[in-house]
Amino acid sequence: MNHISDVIWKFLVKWLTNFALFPPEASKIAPQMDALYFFMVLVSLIGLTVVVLLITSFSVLYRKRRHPVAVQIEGSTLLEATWTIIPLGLFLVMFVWGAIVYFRIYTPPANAMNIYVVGKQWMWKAEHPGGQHEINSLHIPTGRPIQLTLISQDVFHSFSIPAFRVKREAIPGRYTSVWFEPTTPGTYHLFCTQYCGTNHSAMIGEIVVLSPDDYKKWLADSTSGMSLAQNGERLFATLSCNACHNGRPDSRGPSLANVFGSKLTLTNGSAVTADEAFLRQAILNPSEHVTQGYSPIMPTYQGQISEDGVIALVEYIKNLNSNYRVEQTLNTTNLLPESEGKASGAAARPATATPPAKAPQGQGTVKQ
Amino acid sequence: MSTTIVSLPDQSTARVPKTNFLTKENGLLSWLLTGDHKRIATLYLISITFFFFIGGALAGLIRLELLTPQSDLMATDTYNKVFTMHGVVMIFLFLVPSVPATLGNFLIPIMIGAKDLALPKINLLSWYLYVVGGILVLYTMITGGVDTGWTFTVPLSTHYLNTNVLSTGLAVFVAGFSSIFTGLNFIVTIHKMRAPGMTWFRLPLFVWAHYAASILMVLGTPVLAIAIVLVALERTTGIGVFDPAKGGDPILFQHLFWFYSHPAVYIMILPGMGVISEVVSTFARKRVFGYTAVAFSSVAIAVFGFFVWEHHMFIMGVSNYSTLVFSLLTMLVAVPSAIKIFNWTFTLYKGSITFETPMLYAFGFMGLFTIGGLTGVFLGTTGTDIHLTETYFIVAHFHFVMVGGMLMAFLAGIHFWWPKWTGRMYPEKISQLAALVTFIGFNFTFFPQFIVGTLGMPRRYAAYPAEFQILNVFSTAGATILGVGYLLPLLYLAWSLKYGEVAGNNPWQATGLEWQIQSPPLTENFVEIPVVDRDAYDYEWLERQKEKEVTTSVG
Amino acid sequence: MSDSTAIVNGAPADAHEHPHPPYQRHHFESMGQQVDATSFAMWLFLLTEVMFFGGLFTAYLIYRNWYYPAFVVGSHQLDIFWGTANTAVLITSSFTMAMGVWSAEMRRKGLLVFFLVMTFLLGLAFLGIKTIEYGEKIEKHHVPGFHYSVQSFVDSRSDKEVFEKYHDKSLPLDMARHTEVYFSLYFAMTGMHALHMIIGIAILAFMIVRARAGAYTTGHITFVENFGLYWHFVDIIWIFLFPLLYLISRHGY
Amino acid sequence: MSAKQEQHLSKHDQLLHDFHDNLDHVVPPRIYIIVGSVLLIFTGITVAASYADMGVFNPVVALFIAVVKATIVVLFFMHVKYSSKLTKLTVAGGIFTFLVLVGMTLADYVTRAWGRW
Repeated sequence: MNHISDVIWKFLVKWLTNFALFPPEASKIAPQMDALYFFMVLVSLIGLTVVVLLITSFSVLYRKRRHPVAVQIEGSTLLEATWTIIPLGLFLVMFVWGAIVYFRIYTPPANAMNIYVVGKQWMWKAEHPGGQHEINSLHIPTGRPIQLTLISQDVFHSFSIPAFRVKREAIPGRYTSVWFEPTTPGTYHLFCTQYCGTNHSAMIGEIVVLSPDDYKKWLADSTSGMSLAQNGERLFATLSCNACHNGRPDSRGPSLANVFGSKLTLTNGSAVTADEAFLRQAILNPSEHVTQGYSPIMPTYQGQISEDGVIALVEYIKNLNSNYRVEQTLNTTNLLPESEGKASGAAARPATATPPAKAPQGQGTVKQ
Repeated sequence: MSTTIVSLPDQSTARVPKTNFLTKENGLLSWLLTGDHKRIATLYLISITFFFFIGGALAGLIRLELLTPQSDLMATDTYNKVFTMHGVVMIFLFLVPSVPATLGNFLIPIMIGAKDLALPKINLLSWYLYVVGGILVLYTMITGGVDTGWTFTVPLSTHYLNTNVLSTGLAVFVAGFSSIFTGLNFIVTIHKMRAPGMTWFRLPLFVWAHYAASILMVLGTPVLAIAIVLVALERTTGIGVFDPAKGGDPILFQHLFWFYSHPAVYIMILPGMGVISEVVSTFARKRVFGYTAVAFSSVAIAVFGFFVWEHHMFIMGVSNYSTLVFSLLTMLVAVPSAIKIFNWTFTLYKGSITFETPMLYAFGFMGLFTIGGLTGVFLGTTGTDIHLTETYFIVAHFHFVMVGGMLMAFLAGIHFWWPKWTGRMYPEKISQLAALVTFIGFNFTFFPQFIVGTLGMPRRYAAYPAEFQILNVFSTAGATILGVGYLLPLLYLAWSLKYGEVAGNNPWQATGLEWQIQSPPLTENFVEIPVVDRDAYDYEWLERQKEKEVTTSVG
Repeated sequence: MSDSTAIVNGAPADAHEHPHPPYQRHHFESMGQQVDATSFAMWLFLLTEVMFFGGLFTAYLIYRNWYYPAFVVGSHQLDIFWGTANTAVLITSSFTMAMGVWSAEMRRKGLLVFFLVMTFLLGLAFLGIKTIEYGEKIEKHHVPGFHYSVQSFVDSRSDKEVFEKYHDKSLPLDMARHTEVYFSLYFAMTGMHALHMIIGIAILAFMIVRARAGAYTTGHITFVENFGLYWHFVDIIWIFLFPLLYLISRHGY
Repeated sequence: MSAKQEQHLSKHDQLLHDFHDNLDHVVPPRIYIIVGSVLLIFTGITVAASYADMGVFNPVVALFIAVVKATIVVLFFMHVKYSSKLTKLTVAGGIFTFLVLVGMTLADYVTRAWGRW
């Protein structure tokens, strides 16, 4: 009891000294969200006041002692129309305004710097394009749009940064994305807000917003030697993707140079934009994503590449703008038969569904 | 001029009538095999109260744990189990059946002038199903609990937990059918059992509200049932309907789940609204302002209720464009609630208002439900939903609607019809105090959660960053007050069973059919089926009746 | 007050003044009201059943559009002959049930029993055929979750008789795996339907006994009618399951 | 005693009589036979149709026939044709809610491909 009250005292002081009704606004979108938020708060307060005032004044004016006999009133179409239409109008304003904010938050700009985030019970793993890995923390620079591409390895998680007013669920088996542009350097909370099992409340971290220079420093200090794309390139060779995707005229697979962001037509006739989500699907469920003019011969890599592996590949393909190096690596890998063997082995895997538990192994093979 | 409308018979001579539904037969079997809707309602009242206090105790544990930032009172997995059981118990065993199965069961047949519900056996069956569901939940608790959260989110519930998901699922399934049968019974009764002259627009708004809620029960619950069945199959046999590893879509489960669980919110609140209509009208001595509007707004809520479920999933990677549709419809469903609030408010206008306990609870409802409803708009608006959902803001929101709204309405109704149910009055002063305590405690408990939620504190956290502590301390402090506020009625209502004043037929001078018969009512309610020749809430008619009585007694 | 209670104490006498048929529940004003109420209740129950299966149909619709090739080859695993036979059986049983209701209305006890027994047998026949079909699936390891094997989809030739019928191309592994979703839905839907059949058959057995005791030929046939509604509803579900699972995906992709 | 019983019985029969009046009118077996055979014929048609490759129209035709069959069953076997408005309304309500479930869920799935994530 005692230490609790002590705690209360400490925090009462602290809380009153920096009393906050809403978190700091540390992103471009935050003020826009707050504008809407305060508009709604205002409307709500007015509405509440109206109701409370009416109730109290009526109960004073028409209490039995003062007003012994009630006057029966059937109703009033005019009044009822008023309090049907006015709220409706206000709600519609909120709807439109809200939709605008919503679409801003969930449609990343093309020039956004992309960071991959993998959620798993119970940690967040961020992968920077430069190959920097972070656990339960995310270092980002101010002043440029940053897109998060989220994926979960197991259950639903939710990546929430209150100070940025953004939140997005990380779903198993599919990329989702959200973006923001940090404005003020500082350290902010990162929460997993979707209940994800025993240590849900431990799946927290910090968002460190740095000035561009500090960010450069941080990148330099925490580089792991290999960039994400380089990892991807190595993986691309190890899995012999380049056996088919090498841009040669006789190649069995389409050239992947500059494929990212381009509009593709698939064999089933549908047109898609090759974004991260599409590339991921094309690697794991190829037969549903065959580009027109090619036959569905690509084996699935479901259960052989970890999410991190897929991310590396996707990042590699994103940055692939000529087939020159592909050719190079191809020539070198041709000298290594065992990788070919691995590839064919991958093609003719036993036809039993692989449990996702296998994934880490695949990662192991990839890493070494 | 007195400040109360309570008119009790002369206590020195008055007795609670010897023959009534409580005394008709004796012995346990006469209760366990009864077909009488009033007895079944009584059984429900007892069992529901039991589970309410279990759920309440769990809530107490949650608040205690959250007193400090660390998870020091209990381990995180224990905490997860506690809030899951709290959710399951409160939603499926208290909120959904609370008003319909007790007050609705007791009153609907009387209000429409019928001897009983259309299907007494089904009614009894639904109580037994409820009990089975309850026992399964207790079994789950005893054998180690379950920690899926009441939403059973896949793939967490199917592949990543080894707790009693199955028994809980079964419990929800069974309890679900209990509520299906209740709803079915109400719809049939309201359609087929109305007394001669009881046209649709002479029905009390209580009945309208229950009619709307019943539609939701009948059409919504089975979808939850099938979702639960699929989860169970996926757990046991490993079929792949929701399993992302096999190409299933976990979001499909969310769709099916919320297709029920959003309308479920209206299943919970609509009957409460019905209670408020009765109470406000009675203590303002006035016909409800805009009867038709209120009646239709209930039905509108029920219908729109089926079109909005996806607003629980705005950030879950559903298509951005579909969120537009659902958000818009959510705005539309907010309107009927606004209509109700204003109509109740204007029912007070030029009334002759007194402030007995039910009225106090009703005021509490109107205030708190307004807040709950408006904050609901925050979450229905896609933009703000991104920031506020899955935080304590949403927790505060639905507790304002469910506890501040529904529970207040439930207590209002219990106090209002207590004299009819038991034949005795509850003690007025202390109950008014209890109402006040509840109101204060409630706001202390849940208002800080709006702030802490806006600050970003996620829900379902056993441990949280230290800067949120002070608000949580407020919240916990308030919860203790709230607890007192809920214990008081339990005590004095029990006391009043023996020592309360004899109520007589119509202590509130109310107009409903239920107030024109003896209290407690006879087993088949009416000596002969009444012929209804007046609208609901016709206070002039009541005055004329009284004059008649006077003249006859003089003559 | 006191004398009013007195009257009610004499409730049985009260009942004796205007007699009810023995099967009229006391809280109903007239037999008509009771019949209306109970059949309306039955209809509402069927509504819940519609929504119960509704969830499954929704899932089917979505996944068929996602994994069309898998659904095609999956449905090729079903034997259209047995499917058609079962549909015929079920429709006939629906017919006999309707006739049963009619003979109850006509108070023809012998006929009623006869038609009920017919319905009963046809119901059993349906389940029998379903067991045969399920057996096939078990042999071929097409039961999701139980050593599910995609062999006959990644290598369509390995599955002789189906291949001779349809000459399916072999599916790539990733799509082949999605056949498990198809079979998950196949078993979930037909299983739920079969469960309803089993319940129905149990009730039928009970009804046959009662009918031979002449229970439903006294003019009070609500129970038979309502059971009829249930049975026809189960028939309707199958009327939709049959094309969805067996027919609409027969041709290649 | 016996007289009383007689009177009682007659009252009983009369009750049954007016109860038969408000019983929905009895459908003659003839109709059942027709309906039953029509259903079987339709089953034949739909199976036959499934062998013809009509591309996207296979599902359309099959489901159309299924709807027709279901309607027939509902109207005749389940007596809806002869029942009260309320029953008809109930059936309609069921179909409506089912369509809401399917339609509104599809609202998500159909539009997921639109734009990018």
